Amino acid sequence: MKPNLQFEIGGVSFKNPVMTASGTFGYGEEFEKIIDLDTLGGIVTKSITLKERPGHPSPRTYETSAGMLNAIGLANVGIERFIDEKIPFLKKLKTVIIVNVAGSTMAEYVEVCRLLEKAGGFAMIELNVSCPNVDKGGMEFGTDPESMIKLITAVREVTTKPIIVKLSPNVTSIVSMAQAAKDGGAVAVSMINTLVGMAVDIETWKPGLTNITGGLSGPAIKPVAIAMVHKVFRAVDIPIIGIGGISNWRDAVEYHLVGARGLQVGTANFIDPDASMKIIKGISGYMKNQKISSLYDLIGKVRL
Amino acid sequence: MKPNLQFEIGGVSFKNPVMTASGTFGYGEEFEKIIDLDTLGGIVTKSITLKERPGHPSPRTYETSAGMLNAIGLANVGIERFIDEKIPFLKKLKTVIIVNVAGSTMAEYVEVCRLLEKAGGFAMIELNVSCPNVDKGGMEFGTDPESMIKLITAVREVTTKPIIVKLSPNVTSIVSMAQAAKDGGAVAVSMINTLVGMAVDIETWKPGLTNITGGLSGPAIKPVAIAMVHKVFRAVDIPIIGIGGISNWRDAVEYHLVGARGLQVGTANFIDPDASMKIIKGISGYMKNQKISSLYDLIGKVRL
Amino acid sequence: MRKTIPQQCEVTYNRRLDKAGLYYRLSVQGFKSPRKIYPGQFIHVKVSKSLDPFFRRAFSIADYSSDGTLDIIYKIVGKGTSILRTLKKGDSLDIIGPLGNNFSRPAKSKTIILAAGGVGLPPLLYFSRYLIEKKHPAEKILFFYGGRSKDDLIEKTAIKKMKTKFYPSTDDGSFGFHGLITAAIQEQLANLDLKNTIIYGCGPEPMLNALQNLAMKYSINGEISLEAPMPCGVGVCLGCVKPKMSDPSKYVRVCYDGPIFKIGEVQL
Amino acid sequence: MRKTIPQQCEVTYNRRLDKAGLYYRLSVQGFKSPRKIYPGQFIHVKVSKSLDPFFRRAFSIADYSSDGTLDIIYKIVGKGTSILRTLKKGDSLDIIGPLGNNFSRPAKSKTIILAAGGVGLPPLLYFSRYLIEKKHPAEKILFFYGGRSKDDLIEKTAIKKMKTKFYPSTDDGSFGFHGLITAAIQEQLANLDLKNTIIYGCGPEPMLNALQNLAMKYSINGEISLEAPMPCGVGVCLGCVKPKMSDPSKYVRVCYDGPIFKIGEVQL
Ligand SMILES: Cc1cc2nc3c(=O)[nH]c(=O)nc-3n(C[C@H](O)[C@H](O)[C@H](O)COP(=O)(O)OP(=O)(O)OC[C@H]3O[C@@H](n4cnc5c(N)ncnc54)[C@H](O)[C@@H]3O)c2cc1C
Ligand SMILES: Cc1cc2nc3c(=O)[nH]c(=O)nc-3n(C[C@H](O)[C@H](O)[C@H](O)COP(=O)(O)OP(=O)(O)OC[C@H]3O[C@@H](n4cnc5c(N)ncnc54)[C@H](O)[C@@H]3O)c2cc1C
Ligand SMILES: Cc1cc2nc3c(=O)[nH]c(=O)nc-3n(C[C@H](O)[C@H](O)[C@H](O)COP(=O)(O)O)c2cc1C
Ligand SMILES: Cc1cc2nc3c(=O)[nH]c(=O)nc-3n(C[C@H](O)[C@H](O)[C@H](O)COP(=O)(O)O)c2cc1C
Ligand code: FES
Ligand code: FES
Repeated sequence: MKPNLQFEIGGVSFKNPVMTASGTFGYGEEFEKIIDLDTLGGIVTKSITLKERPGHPSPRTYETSAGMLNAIGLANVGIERFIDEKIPFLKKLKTVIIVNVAGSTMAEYVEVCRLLEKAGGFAMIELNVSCPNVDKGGMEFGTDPESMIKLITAVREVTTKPIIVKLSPNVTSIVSMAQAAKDGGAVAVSMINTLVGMAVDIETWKPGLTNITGGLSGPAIKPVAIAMVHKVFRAVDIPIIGIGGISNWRDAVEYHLVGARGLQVGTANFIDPDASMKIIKGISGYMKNQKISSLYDLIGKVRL
Repeated sequence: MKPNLQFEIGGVSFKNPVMTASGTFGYGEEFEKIIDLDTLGGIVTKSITLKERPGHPSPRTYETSAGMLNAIGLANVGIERFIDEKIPFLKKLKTVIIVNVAGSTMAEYVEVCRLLEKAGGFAMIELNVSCPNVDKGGMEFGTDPESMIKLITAVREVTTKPIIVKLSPNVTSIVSMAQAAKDGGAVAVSMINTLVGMAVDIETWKPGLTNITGGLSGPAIKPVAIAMVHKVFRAVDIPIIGIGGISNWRDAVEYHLVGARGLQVGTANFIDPDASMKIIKGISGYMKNQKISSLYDLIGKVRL
Repeated sequence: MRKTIPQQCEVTYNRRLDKAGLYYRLSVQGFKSPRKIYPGQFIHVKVSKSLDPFFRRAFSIADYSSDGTLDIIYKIVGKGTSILRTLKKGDSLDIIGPLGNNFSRPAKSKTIILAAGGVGLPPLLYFSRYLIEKKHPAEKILFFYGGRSKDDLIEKTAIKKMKTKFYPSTDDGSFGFHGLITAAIQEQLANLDLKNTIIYGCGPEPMLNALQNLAMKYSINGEISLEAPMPCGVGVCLGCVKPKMSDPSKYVRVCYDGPIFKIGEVQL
Repeated sequence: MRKTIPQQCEVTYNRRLDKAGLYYRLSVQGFKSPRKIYPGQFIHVKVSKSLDPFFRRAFSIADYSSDGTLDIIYKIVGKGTSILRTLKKGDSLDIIGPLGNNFSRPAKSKTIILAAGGVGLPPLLYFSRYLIEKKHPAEKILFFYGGRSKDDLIEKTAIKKMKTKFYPSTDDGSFGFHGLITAAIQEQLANLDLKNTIIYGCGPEPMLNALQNLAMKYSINGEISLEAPMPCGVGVCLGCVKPKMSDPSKYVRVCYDGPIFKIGEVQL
């Protein structure tokens, strides 16, 4: 019997748990030349803001031990071009399209989501709450539970789509942020976004990134993400999409065992464009070997 | 001319910046058979608690990508045996001895430091504030600025030794914790302790550590530590001892450039027992090449 | 339809090119490409199965033949190339490619200036061979090749064999023209019909910057091949960007919009 | 004074030991030790200069001679050993050692039971050779060696050459005694003066547990060599601990207090 990799979040049904993470897969077009996009469980698009943004000056990536730093700076085409140029391509795909939305003010998030609602052609919204909140003096929506609840509430008023909140790991208590996401009305949390990191080039004495600090991703951060997913799964009753260093099916199984329902593959796409495909096959093969018929029989089943 | 690697923290003078980190060097004795301890800038001993502690059951370490998890559980000989059996050995060494102190209540820290004060034979105290604070329902001294200030204040009453506070990275604002350390009267902060992490064995479905979660260390966490040292150096006027993934002299220089005055080498001791020696030589060689005569001409000199 | 296939190819040789052992030429066989390959394109290579080094490394295609033979030429610089050097005949190499765009093919009537600086040689070596194969008159190809010193100029025999006009230069004067490659080029410009001349350049960024300035000054058309740190190589991470000359607040992706850009297109 | 030197040694061979290619014997030369080396000690090896895999791997010394030749025998299990297998003659291997304690040398009058389970063979192979070199009567050494199947029993010729009594066993009966090694041992106990017998064991933990129980039941003295994940190998990380039998709330460090422990000392 073929194992069943299907699952559901917020009324949306996924054929398998492997999605590609925001910012690591563009808007899908480039990867169309390399892999079969329709086999993916879902695609999360690069964060979209109200206006087109060029992002930070180069260098904006830096290689680290088993990982990388990035300070792309939310470079994106802006919501208008996204709707005109990217949605028509995306909506033809046979996979769940999740649009990742970012902003520096609550009004920006709301306006982007309002325009998305009008345009349609996607299944879910993922809120990137790791950007500095200029309304609140740079404090991130992702680090203050109250701001987060207000943000989700405001967005819910302009959209009918289920909302996923993408949690920042740079907090003392990830559980209270997940609880805030639930309280605000999110259907799921995706976690984790990147850890704040930095590197210095000892030849030039300059930071490895023009933006000075950036986000750390890749296998290096997997243990941190696993611990956070585990804690949230035990403490808050909300579906979790696991993110952070997932590079092969073993990583995927580990995430499921601590409670992740869905998964997002990020940096691994850069190292191996086939990573997502291989992970889907690998989970399926593992379940067959272990005689597990449904993904739900893995989720959160770590033996404590 | 030979570069000058000397520096000072809290009135204590170090011959070079390379110390060994708590928990990665025992009490010095084992390494005596492998390296010349007197060449080190300093030795930080394994965290000492009031009573002897066996620590958590095995497995209590786990290999990760470019790093490791540990949940040793503060295994240590207890303050009595430490004073009787370890200090006599340590005080003969020609290097700065820093005793790392841990506890679950404020009273425990105070009592350990009081007994240390009576015994003498060391130069400084480093407070490990990453342990769960049973007085405050498991909240760590390292995550709540007020608790930290109270703790340092209490310890200062029983000791004449300069106090270093070792910061936990698992907080939303490392800067406010460093500020609390300063406000409490610490002469320096050492940073960072391990990041909370976890792993699951997908064969057994059991956590890689019996304690479930543990601390992530090694090269994987270096970018996180560099970012935190950088932020604290720019925001708080307190000497910093940099810790986290330092494995070679390049890492060491990177830490100095973002503001670390001293350094602690942890996990790298396991991979290469000669790491500290090589780092000392490497920093010196780098300074010679770059015609830098004093360590102070490197510290915090990153070009922003 | 797949245009690029991640694949494992068998190394047929990995040969030192200079006395000091700084430059190597590595050849694989069995390279499969669903689309035609042209000079200027590159491949993205995982030098080790391990996580260290973490990123792939990009290498220009130094030669390719439709039987699946593909060559790269590399200089030992750091971690990636030090590992690459250890590969032997029979080992397998993890490659994504072909990636990126290519040099445009000029009309046969044009005079071609090829400007290779240091390890920027490989794509121009391939381009030059390709042009000659496509019957571009060899005497209309001026092959400038600059390096620090004589020992930095590799594959000189291969270049000479193509019978193009060869203008080597070295910063220290130990071989060919004494001075920068752009000075060597400038010296020849007087003899050329600049309207009918096209420059193709590849090399370190300061050299390309000087070359671009020179070309713009004399209104010579042309193309340059750029480098940038490339986490993905396939256009999705936005890590390899450079500002546009026309509007420096807009960026191009070196890996996907390039690596070949028109002279004057990108701010260096 | 240094007792252990981190050092680079030259590989002289790295030889497959079985048909399936699961077991290898690797030999280095030029191993320097400031103290004498005894059977039971181990070395800690960095299989790759890269950060992946991150930890060193521990291997029992399978043979050593004072000219600096040191051998290990390993089974391909995971990342570390898969990389180790790729080493060739002339490559260098990063070693820390000798580490740990050693088997105690028994009086010549004693009957010795060596109990090697699977890849627990190497230290007992060395110990057996050592005992015979020290003139322990070969007929007083009973060499039990158990594996899953015939193909898991390696170095049989080397064992036989030592002229000890050889008792191979396999779980599937394909070679020697059919059953567990402890059953094979138990069968022979009737013929022995147990007060005058010492057991030395090395193998997977379930086997050592059974062996320890057997020895305690029959009040036979002896020693076992334990394994544990070893981040440091030198006694400082406290990662490799096992609970004491006498007080399970107290721990021993396998790397520093062991790897050799008296039967009944450690809770398995
Ligand atoms: C399109 C393209 C074509 C290239 N063609 C060749 C070629 O034909 N021959 C050749 O020898 N080299 C070529 N390079 C450079 C090559 O990709 C490596 O950067 C270079 O070989 C150094 O790698 P390393 O691992 O040895 O050095 P390291 O010092 O280990 O590299 C460290 C890091 O710096 C980054 N980096 C450093 N320099 C560069 C650079 N110039 N470009 C991109 N990333 C860099 C890498 O991403 C890496 O993360 C090309 C680069 C690009 C982008
Ligand atoms: C004192 C001692 C002596 C040893 N002697 C030998 C020997 O002579 N021959 C031999 O083949 N193997 C021996 N081992 C086991 C060896 O150290 C490796 O664990 C084993 O070869 C698997 O390594 P790997 O990298 O291929 O597997 P991996 O699966 O990559 O290892 C993964 C991780 O698990 C840990 N690990 C897994 N199994 C063990 C184990 N049994 N002991 C310690 N850590 C483990 C390792 O630390 C590593 O971090 C010995 C271990 C110890 C502690
Ligand atoms: C180059 C790069 C760009 C990213 N851009 C975004 C983004 O625009 N929005 C977002 O929510 N996350 C972004 N991320 C974070 C990833 O989606 C993901 O959360 C993170 O990288 C951890 O997963 P990984 O370790 O699998 O990469 C980006 C990550 C990288 C590496
Ligand atoms: C096995 C192990 C045990 C540790 N024990 C302690 C300890 O007892 N007290 C403490 O303050 N830090 C302890 N640490 C943390 C280290 O001192 C250091 O802060 C951390 O490992 C980061 O540095 P590194 O990446 O160089 O290892 C321990 C770390 C490891 C790996
Ligand atoms: S390298 Fe990723 S977009 Fe160019
Ligand atoms: S492996 Fe570190 S104490 Fe034994």
